[in-house]
Amino acid sequence: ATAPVALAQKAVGEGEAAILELPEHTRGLGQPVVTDGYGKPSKYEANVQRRQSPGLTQTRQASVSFAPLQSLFGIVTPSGLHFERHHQGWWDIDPSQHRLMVNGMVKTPKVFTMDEIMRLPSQSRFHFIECGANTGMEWGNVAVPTVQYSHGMLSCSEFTGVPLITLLEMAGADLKNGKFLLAEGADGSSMTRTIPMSLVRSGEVLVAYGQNGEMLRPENGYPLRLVVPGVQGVSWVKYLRRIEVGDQPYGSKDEVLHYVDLMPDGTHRQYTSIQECKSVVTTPSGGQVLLDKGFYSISGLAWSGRGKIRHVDVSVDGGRNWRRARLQGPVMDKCLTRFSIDWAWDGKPAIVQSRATDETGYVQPTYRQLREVRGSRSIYHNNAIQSWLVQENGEVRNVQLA
Amino acid sequence: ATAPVALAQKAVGEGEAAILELPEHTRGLGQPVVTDGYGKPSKYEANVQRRQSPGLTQTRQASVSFAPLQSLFGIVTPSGLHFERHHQGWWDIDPSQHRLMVNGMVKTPKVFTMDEIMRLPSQSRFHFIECGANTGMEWGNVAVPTVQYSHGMLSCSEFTGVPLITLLEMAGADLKNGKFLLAEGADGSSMTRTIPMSLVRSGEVLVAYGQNGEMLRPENGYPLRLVVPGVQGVSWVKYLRRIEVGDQPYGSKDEVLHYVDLMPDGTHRQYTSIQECKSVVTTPSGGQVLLDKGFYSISGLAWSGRGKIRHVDVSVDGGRNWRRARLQGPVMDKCLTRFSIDWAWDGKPAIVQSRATDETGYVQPTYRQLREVRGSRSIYHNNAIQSWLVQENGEVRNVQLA
Amino acid sequence: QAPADPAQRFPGVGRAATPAEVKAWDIDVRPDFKGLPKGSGSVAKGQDVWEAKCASCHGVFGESNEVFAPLVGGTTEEDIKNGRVANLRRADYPGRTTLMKLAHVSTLWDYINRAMPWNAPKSLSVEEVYAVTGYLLHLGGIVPADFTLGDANIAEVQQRLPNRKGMSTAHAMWPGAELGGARAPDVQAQACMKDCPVEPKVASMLPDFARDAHGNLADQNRLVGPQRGARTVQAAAK
Amino acid sequence: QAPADPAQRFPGVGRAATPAEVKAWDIDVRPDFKGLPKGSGSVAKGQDVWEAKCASCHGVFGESNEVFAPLVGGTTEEDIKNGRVANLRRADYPGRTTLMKLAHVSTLWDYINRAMPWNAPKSLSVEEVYAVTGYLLHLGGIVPADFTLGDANIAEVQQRLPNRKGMSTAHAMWPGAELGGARAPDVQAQACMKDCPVEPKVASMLPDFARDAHGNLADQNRLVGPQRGARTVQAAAK
Ligand code: HEC
Ligand code: HEC
Ligand SMILES: [Ca+2]
Ligand SMILES: [Ca+2]
Ligand SMILES: [Ca+2]
Ligand SMILES: [Ca+2]
Ligand SMILES: [Ca+2]
Ligand SMILES: [Ca+2]
Ligand SMILES: [Co+2]
Ligand SMILES: [Co+2]
Repeated sequence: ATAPVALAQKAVGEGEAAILELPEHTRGLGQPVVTDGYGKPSKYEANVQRRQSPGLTQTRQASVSFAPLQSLFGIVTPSGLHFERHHQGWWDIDPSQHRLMVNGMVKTPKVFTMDEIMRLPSQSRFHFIECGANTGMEWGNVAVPTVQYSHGMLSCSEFTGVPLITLLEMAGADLKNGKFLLAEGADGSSMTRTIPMSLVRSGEVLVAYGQNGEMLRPENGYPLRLVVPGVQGVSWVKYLRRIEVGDQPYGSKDEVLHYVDLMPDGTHRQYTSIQECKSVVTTPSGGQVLLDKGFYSISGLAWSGRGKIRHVDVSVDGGRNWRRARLQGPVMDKCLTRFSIDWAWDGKPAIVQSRATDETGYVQPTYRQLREVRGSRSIYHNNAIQSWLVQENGEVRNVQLA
Repeated sequence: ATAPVALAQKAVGEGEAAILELPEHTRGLGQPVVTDGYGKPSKYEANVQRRQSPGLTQTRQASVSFAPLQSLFGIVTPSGLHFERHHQGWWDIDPSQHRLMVNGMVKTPKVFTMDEIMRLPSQSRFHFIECGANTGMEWGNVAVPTVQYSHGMLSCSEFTGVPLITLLEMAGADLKNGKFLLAEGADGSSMTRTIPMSLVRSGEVLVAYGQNGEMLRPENGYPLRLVVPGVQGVSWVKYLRRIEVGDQPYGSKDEVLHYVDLMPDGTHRQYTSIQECKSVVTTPSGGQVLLDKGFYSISGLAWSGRGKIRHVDVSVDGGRNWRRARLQGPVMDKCLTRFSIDWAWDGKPAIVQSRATDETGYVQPTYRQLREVRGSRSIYHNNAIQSWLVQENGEVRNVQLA
Repeated sequence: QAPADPAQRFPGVGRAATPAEVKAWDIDVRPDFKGLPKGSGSVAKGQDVWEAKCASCHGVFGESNEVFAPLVGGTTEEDIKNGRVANLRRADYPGRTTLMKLAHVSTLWDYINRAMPWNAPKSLSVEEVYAVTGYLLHLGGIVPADFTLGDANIAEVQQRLPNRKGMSTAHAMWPGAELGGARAPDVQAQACMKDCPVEPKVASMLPDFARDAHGNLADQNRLVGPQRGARTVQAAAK
Repeated sequence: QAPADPAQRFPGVGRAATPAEVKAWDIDVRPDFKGLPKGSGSVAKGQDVWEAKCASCHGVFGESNEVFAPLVGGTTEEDIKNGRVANLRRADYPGRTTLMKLAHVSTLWDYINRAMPWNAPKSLSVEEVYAVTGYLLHLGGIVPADFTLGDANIAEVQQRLPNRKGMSTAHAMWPGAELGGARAPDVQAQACMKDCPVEPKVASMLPDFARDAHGNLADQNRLVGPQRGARTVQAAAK
């Protein structure tokens, strides 16, 4: 296998050239302002990209690209690295031509322009979005090498938009009998999902146009998408064109044929929307090589579709003993929470895991616990504890335990 | 002057073409995943750029570009739109060759590589950064048309890094007698600033490499910059190469010759570091044209270098009457806070203002109050209440009141 | 200041949708067939549509060609009687076709109508949608070759779907009580902290021959930091 | 688990800097002249340096050419005596030169040494820095033409800086007590909420001829939303 990269600083004699010989940038004049009216990352960051998993999908328009969680800090996902999931390709839609219709059990069906939606009182909130199929390849066994592919259908942004309830009220929606909503996109798939009215009534669901301070990116639904906090990404309908109020669920393809959970008895669970409490260590993680023995700050992400993270425990011995990790504040509702814990690696094999508990008391399960109830043939909602084996040579491997 | 853009929806007859004639994107197949491993904004967002103020600086390497606050949502500034301020140009530095030295009143002067700094326990926190010269052109009179130029040396990010105190402790710094720190950059200007030890001791100052989930952008100091929460941007030394512990302030050019506040008696205040409590309405704001009478959500940003925002008041009659605005949570320490308030514009001239109060009880002053103490010849630390005149034709003008 | 009535609160924002506009966009069809337009189409016509507009991607018999997941297969006469697809119980059964899972015929109609053909969605006439839906049901043995699917008989066809009873909402993963599911999550783990009763043995790991299946991981990690990406692709010999 | 002593807590992280490394980077010079290297340079030599390496940007007499702000000017013999630049009190005095503000000669030495010439920083020898600093001081009438500035006499020169007493740290904008400034902010506003005693009259506004000084604002605003950017540049006639 791979030899550990030995990059501990060498003896330096009189000193390192990087210090003694002043670099060009210390002795010269740099580049002017506004070389880029919209800037980009350093050229040395070119490895940090979203990526497809080879062979996972049959087409590239009904496909997914994964966010490079192994290289991210904090909780905000740079919009350029936000994971993608398209069913019929992405579009860059002219916002001046985009319309949102509200119909169904309403007094007056309504049409809104972007100009109008952006005039209404808005909210900005940080939320995670996770695809229901995240970690789906790993239900039966280890299938992918890195956290990018195992957990990278996960991102977190500050979303800005109008609470959907505002638009429903403007249309005079029957909020008593209208127990379900249909959200529909304007793309070819015209993605439709039944949206839980309870999250709409609580004001949580946003008709969003903003993401991390700017407009949504085209790949993420520009100019309008639904934000359904805590619920799997497919409900966050992109290119949102229509909301219908109804009294029954809608039985659309991506809630009764896909995004359904196959149970051991052969039945499928439909409308499984909530992304349950989950966490993953991103540093160190699969496919990485530790440079040296010594001190490391183990760090990762925790989230729950049911609320806030209460705490995260970390084990370095495959789950026998656990220590409580530090949580980076602010710990927000249905949002990524960054955790970290000190670790001195002694150079021996170690199995690193994290286990999150949310404010409802729900504890992230092991694979064994999860499979006891759900079997291992499902695709969606795999929230099992992730294990990373740190080998003696410093290489980290994705593993599942007995 | 400019006629109001009349874009209220017209009578639509049978219906609008944008709805009745299904657009191409509803009838076709879109683009595949990973067209861009690192994505970019919609082509319809091309107007949202950082910009120079013509004639403000003599060179483009000792210059500034302003963030387009008028087009931003929430509190996060997209890193591509982060304001720039360079004194000797920006560089894209090879992080594997970058070093940080800690010297001065320490037991052992130390050298750290990026690999090593990134191994240490880190924190991620949201903070605003504001140039001390922000709004500086407006001390005497109105000089610029839009909030981009009047307040755009302001950005806010989630920063990730190692508390500087950790590195000082590793070097065995004399924290009793070492009352001041020098921070020094690796660029041509080798920017130096005296850093308040009190903020270092509290753990607030970070040696940061992360910004909004990814590495710092080259324009913002890649691979390493100091984060000094609440203090003007020039102290957030970019391309950070050295920290020295000392017992006296360092008297560097950009703290005793520039970034000094000229008082009416002809003296200059040196080491004026804190960015005092300030706010500005960004929507609507100077240079914009309201499309119509009717409902608007007035929205803006508030911040304080002394802590959290306690509340923001908004006036639409030039300061005679004020209403308390909604604050978007989480309200964080030394961080932008988004506020908003409902407004029904009756089509008559209106003067829109915001006034922030921070948790110390400090109230953002009017120009009159500020000038009574500081005169009007200074360049730095203009935190006066901003006034926007909404004219009958819908155009918004930057104004100062008597 | 703002009126309490939300319909009045935001003067000048939004307008009434016209009936023609609602008709143009309100295309969804619910399990109770609300939204289903009147019309019909024969299996024979469906076969023509299929072969002209669908088979290139999904295969002539809906069995899929080399790239697409199969729509048809895996269901039996017995399943049609029971309303449960037996193969779904078998852990060794490879893959799941659309018809194995389909619980509401409305889902199929609605989806073909809104999204297929994939590269020309919403190009089919109502008749074509009925016809090709009927053809797929015929390939699954649910309707005979001389059948004509229409709004008048679709409810009867629903009663023959092989997996019409194979679905459940008895879970705690729907927020709110609208679906009448469970309240407590199905998986109930406890958080042991010390000397926990586990045997930390590796049971699954990528085989060595798959090390390079996702490319060179060294190129997928940052060039600085506490670690590097593993070199999983050997540098080409000079 | 981790040792309390921070020096021990992170084994393998960081190394001691060598004396040569500290020497290479520790270039700052403090107001008390800590950090100032031994050496000297004459005004005459300084003039050569200036004219060869500085004057192209700053003007032959430091008065700046058309683009750069002036370094020299605005100070008097009187100021040198008083240690306060009188022109700084005049509201009508245009601009402020470096020498008008300079309170510590170390600042000038340090900055030239680290950052000038702008396009070739850190290229000057110690002698050249002394010399050109002395030359600038000479242009300001602070030292005579036959002066040689050096580490031995720089403290005396400090006592002749025109604005050496013009600076203050008596304010509340330094976090912490190290500078002994004020605790309460200087500006103390109150938050009136109703019928406040103000006359909301516009006193300053951009003149119409400056409407286009920042380009066409219509191009600097998003194309959708509650408002547009004002068209400040007329479309060119066809
Ligand atoms: C150009 C390729 C292409 C053509 C032509 C095409 N399809 Fe599809 N079809 C797809 C793809 C890709 C998907 C999966 C889309 C997704 O991931 O949401 C799909 C999905 C489906 C599904 C849903 C299967 C499931 O279980 O989710 C049905 C049903 C279907 N197609 C029927 C049709 C019919 C009927 C036609 C012709 C009228 C047709 N398709 C034409 C590519 C095609
Ligand atoms: C290529 C142009 C250029 C050359 C050559 C140049 N300078 Fe400068 N100088 C500048 C610029 C631009 C600044 C402002 C830098 C900033 O904004 O931080 C400056 C700033 C200064 C300042 C600080 C003035 C103040 O009040 O902040 C001094 C002193 C100075 N230069 C002296 C020198 C000397 C001495 C030399 C030659 C040895 C020199 N300069 C050569 C462009 C130049
Ligand atoms: Ca309108
Ligand atoms: Ca409908
Ligand atoms: Ca292989
Ligand atoms: Ca080391
Ligand atoms: Ca020093
Ligand atoms: Ca002009
Ligand atoms: Co998904
Ligand atoms: Co600045």
